[in-house]
Amino acid sequence: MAELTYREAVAEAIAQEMERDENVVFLGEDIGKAGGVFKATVGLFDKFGPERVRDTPIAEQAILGAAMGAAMTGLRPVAEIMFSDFFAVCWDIVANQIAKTRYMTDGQVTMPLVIRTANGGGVRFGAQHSQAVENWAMMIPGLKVIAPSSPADVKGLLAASIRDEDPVIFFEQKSLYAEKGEVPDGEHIEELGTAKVVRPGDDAVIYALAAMVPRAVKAAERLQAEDGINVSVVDVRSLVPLDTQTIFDEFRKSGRAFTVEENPRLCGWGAEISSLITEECFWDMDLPVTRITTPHIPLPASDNLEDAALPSVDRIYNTVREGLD
Amino acid sequence: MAELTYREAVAEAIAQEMERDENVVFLGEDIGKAGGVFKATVGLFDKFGPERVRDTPIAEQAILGAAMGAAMTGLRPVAEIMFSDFFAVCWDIVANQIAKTRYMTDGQVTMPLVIRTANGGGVRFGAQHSQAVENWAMMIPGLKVIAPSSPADVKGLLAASIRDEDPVIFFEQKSLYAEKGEVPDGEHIEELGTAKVVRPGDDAVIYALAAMVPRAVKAAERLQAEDGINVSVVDVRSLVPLDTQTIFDEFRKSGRAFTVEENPRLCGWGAEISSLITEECFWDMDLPVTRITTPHIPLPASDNLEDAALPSVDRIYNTVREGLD
Amino acid sequence: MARKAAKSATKSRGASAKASSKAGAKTSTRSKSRLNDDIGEEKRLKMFQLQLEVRHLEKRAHDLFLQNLVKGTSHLAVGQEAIAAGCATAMRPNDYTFCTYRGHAHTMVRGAPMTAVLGELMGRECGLLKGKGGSMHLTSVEHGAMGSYAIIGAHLPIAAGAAWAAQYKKTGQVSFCFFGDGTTNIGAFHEALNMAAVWKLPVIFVCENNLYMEYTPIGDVTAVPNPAADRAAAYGLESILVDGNDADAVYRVAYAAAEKARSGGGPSLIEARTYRHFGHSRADPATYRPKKEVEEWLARDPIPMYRARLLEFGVKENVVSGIEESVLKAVDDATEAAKESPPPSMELLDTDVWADGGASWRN
Amino acid sequence: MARKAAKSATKSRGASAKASSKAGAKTSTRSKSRLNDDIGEEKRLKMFQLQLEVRHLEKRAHDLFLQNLVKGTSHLAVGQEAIAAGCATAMRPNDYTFCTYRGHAHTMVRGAPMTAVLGELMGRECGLLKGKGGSMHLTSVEHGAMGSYAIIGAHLPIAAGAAWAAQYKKTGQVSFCFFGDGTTNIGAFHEALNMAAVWKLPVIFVCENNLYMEYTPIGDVTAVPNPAADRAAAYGLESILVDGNDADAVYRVAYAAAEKARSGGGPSLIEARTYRHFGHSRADPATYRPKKEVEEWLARDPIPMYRARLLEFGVKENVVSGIEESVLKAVDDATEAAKESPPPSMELLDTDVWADGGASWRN
Ligand SMILES: Cc1ncc(C[n+]2csc(CCOP(=O)(O)OP(=O)(O)O)c2C)c(N)n1
Ligand SMILES: Cc1ncc(C[n+]2csc(CCOP(=O)(O)OP(=O)(O)O)c2C)c(N)n1
Ligand SMILES: [Mg+2]
Ligand SMILES: [Mg+2]
Repeated sequence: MAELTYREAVAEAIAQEMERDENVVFLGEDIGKAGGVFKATVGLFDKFGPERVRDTPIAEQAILGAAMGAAMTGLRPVAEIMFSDFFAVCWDIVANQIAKTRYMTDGQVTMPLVIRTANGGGVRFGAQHSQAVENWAMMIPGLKVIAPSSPADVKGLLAASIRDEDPVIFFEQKSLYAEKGEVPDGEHIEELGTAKVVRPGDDAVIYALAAMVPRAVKAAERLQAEDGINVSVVDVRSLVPLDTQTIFDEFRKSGRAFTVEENPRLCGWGAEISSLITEECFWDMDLPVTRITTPHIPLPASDNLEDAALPSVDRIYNTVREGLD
Repeated sequence: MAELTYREAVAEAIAQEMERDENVVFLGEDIGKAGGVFKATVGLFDKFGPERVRDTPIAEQAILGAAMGAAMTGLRPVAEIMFSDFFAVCWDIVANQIAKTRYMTDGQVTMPLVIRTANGGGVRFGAQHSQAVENWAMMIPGLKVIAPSSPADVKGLLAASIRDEDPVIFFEQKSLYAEKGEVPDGEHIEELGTAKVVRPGDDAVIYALAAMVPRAVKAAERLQAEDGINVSVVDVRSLVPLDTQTIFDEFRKSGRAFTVEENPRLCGWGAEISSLITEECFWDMDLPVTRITTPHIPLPASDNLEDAALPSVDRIYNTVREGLD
Repeated sequence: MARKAAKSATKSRGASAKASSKAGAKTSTRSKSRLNDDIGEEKRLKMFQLQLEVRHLEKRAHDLFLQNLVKGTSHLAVGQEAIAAGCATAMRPNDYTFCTYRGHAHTMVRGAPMTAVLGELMGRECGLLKGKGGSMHLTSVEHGAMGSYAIIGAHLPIAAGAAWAAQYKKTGQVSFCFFGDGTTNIGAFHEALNMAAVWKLPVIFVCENNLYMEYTPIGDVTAVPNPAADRAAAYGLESILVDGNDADAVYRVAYAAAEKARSGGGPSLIEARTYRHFGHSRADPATYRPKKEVEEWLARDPIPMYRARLLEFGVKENVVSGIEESVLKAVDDATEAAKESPPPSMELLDTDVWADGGASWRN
Repeated sequence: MARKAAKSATKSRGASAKASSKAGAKTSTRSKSRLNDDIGEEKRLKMFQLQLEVRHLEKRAHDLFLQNLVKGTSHLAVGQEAIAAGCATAMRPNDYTFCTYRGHAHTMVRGAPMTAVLGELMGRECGLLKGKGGSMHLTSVEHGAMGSYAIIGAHLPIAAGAAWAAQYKKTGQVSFCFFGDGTTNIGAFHEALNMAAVWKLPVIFVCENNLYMEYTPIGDVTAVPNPAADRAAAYGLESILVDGNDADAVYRVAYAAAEKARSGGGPSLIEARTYRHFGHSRADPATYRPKKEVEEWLARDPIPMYRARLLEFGVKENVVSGIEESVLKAVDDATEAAKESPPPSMELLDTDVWADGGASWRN
């Protein structure tokens, strides 16, 4: 075990897979010589050279188009979209081409590629550089969707995504890049499609993703310490495939659930999980599932407004405490 | 009252508003001289001329950018995106620019524009020309989202959208363009943000949108005729603003609800309504809300496969009957 | 015969130019020298046959549409056959083709069986995509036909990506990408051209300028007269304009571009002027086009022109008409076979979203 | 003084060039004739002042960032001031400016008060956007500054749209759109240029070529040496390359382009070569740039060069230094005022999603 930052785990996972398989190539804006604007890919250019680590023009459609074309013809590209907000300039390649081609061609085409992107707010970048857009990807049939919350999961899930035969949208959390954690040495692979119970508990369950996981854990600790309430926290990690087994199992322990989402209110993954629980665990429900989300607004930039918009430890704590009252 | 087709109602609404206000302008691909690929804008070019009805290059970002810039500086543009699937090539202008600019500028900018688009499946066009993507728009704070199911609503809601000071994404249903219905003569305006109970009933309620409305009504009629079950059908019409009052009022009559969505399974508006009902009407719930959707797959092209994928009258009928058993 | 080199010498295309090769040997010396120039008789007969195959299959598709046996939409390339035939003949079997919804021609000329093409248009189980894709998405990976893309511009960067893989793996493959004049005005065109040029990718962008986007003349919406050729310089590329109704001319520029690409010289952008005889898609009577323009272009129909050239170069009438007959028969056979095929099995609905063959988004 | 013509003769910018105008009148005849050429003394003093305002405000922003008073990110235009100053001076008060995240300069030169600019960077209630937008989105509609856009390329079609409205309403307004060299490779650039050219819109696209996208040299990712100028022909436009470190030169091309646009001559694409003195954004030390290149460009700093020209043309030293002092004081005053402003009121969170002032998505 080594202690790595979340950003270091990104580079380590890519390096691990590039060493293993020379068909893995990596492309994006300023990802090579400069090591990425979030310094998440430092060292890869020096290690693997400009043929495998390619700096691109500012042309997201070309980046993802190139990744797709290469994936269809034998490579396993990893592409970076610098901020997840920029998916909006290349959404066609993601949602209409990459996601649909295997199905439309009756399986003639396989699409083993990964799109890494920096997602989420909390860094005062304003409404066009702070969005949490996991639900954009989750809505589109044909995409796998992963969002890790710890350095170990970054390494294990990113490596697994690169080995997967299907297209994976890999959301890295901007506000977590500097966070540290223990990461297994050597080859480390996690399984896509698995949620993780990061804190056990039987009074209620909180489902959280990415930056919301440490917040949910802190809120749960406070509920334990101040109110003697024992709340489980599930790191959803994989939105597609979705680990409904773990989600339902954990729910049935208490019949009370909360979701904590960074994305704006409407049509988030929280709504999906809430609906699924209602549909499939209705008779075990003790309380309605409560969604804690960013309000349905563009994200403001100033410290106090942004902090008020994103679900905070306080808000999670208060909502759960009041909900269980 | 005149009998008009759904497509004729589109042209009539635009003409009505262009006559009233010379700041209303209209742009898109082949919308002018050719009257639109769905013939929904026939006559406008002849009536209002090339200055106000502008044929554009195939350049969706330029089309919506032009609409936005013009809306910011005093015009009230109506833009057409030929198929809603093509939002993917201009999603940045929709989701990051048009939707967010008013909020980001603290209200300095107003954005009175309408984007009309042909949405949905059932016409054997395959996975890239058949998507129902209302949920793409509903997810984005700052967009109003309308999807009418009848010629009268097309006229009334499109006119209201053009008069609205905010950006409206107006989903026209491809498979309904040829449908006929009574449309009020003269000026006809409906109110955005209002759902409509199109069929009363107190054994259960079905929430439906666009092409799913007539299907839900047919299923309800069959439930009445064959099983004596009296099901209400609510045409949601306006996803943003959402008429939660009507939605909840209608729900509380029976405590049993079904949603019928054309979009793929995950994170649709059905999940949002299901979650809202659970959150706010939990103690009135007699049964879990059941979502009837297209499976989470790209839409196939052949008749039998596409028909099997989209929610059909049979599927609605069977699901509701079994659900109420 | 080059045809043979293609992975699948397709059975459903009965026509063979073998016999004709011998017949060609008997022509006069002068004609022979013209026939056996840089292109040669074998390739010429192949191009004639390919053009005919496209023409007759497309017309058949139109008939089937009128009989309500082809559903949804379809975009015919009748009138534009010389481009598909010329380029395919310049390709090696393992080169890649990326094309659009107007892609029946490009998919067929790589060797996709006629029955499978018609079957897909008709939504039958024998279809290339078993009915899951439809007419706008014909794909036959085994023949190098890497897909038909229905969103304008998307496949240009994708074709560049396939070229990138070929460059990286040093396979010598070239990626051909076909699109229309209207496509030159969308963003993806620009991004793909620039990146391909900077990375010196072995990709050949072929703009089929048929003078119209859907119903709007390309000149009404484009800042330059030649939508592709006048923009080549913006990517440091040579301006190439070719008569898209002359398969020989197309073959020559495509062959040269492919040679250049294979030798590391980077991409090319070719503009081929042509005309579609039908409307944009199934429902379009194309009344927006001036009568005189239509007449002039019909008079330049690539197939009679090419037929005349073959005869002029000394190919015997019976060889030419032999090809014509066999193509017609092949189209008839394919039509019957496709008609007999059942609709796709309902199990296909839930297959192949994922590489494991399934469609489940949950455990 | 042209400055005055702008809607808001901003109080927070104490500097005035009025006195200097008189001082200018005492210069020698030869200098005077150079000073009072097509540009003239008044405009030159204005351009000098604008450049200084940008320079000092940007440096102040940098200091405040180091003190952790500016949060998030910021993109300074230090070194590129001549472009903002030259273009703004060529504009009429009701012309439109559309710019990028690197837009403090372009917003200020239109007249946005310094306090409001700094306040926005600091996330204060006095900010131009009351802290809701942040440094990348400075907007001051009352001054014609129609927004700063943080997604590469997006504002090019939007600027074209504003020009369309001006054309439709026959107002004579011109829309100026500023962006970087890296932006010329994205799709929206291509779409906007083509549509603007076809519609002959009164929009002026100004590419500030500072030789780098973020950290990557523009030449590494672009197929032509001059990313904008070499592409003008692809839109039927004249190729215009100007020294972006010379406000006079920029003024002249911008003025000519605006005249052309106002008279129905359509859009222009101007490439102005320049250099940023700081890194791409707050966190970037810009170590990827060759030392020699940096030195050469620092030696061509637009502000000392312009100062020298003013003196050479006969403007008195005390006039020049008077402007310098008053600008510094104005920046100091604005800094203090912004620091004293409270953070935005929490009520702002839920306002102005919609035109009714609210944020509700339901009834
Ligand atoms: C992004 C996008 N916009 C619009 C369309 C609708 N559309 C389909 S074909 C077409 C015209 C294309 O013209 P061109 O590129 O010249 O090709 P052609 O059809 O003439 O072969 C249009 C506008 C589309 N499919 N995708
Ligand atoms: C669509 C998109 N892709 C990438 C980025 C990230 N990004 C911000 S600034 C920048 C470099 C822009 O370079 P240039 O256009 O030369 O402008 P400059 O910063 O030099 O003024 C990049 C890549 C973005 N904001 N939007
Ligand atoms: Mg065309
Ligand atoms: Mg730059």
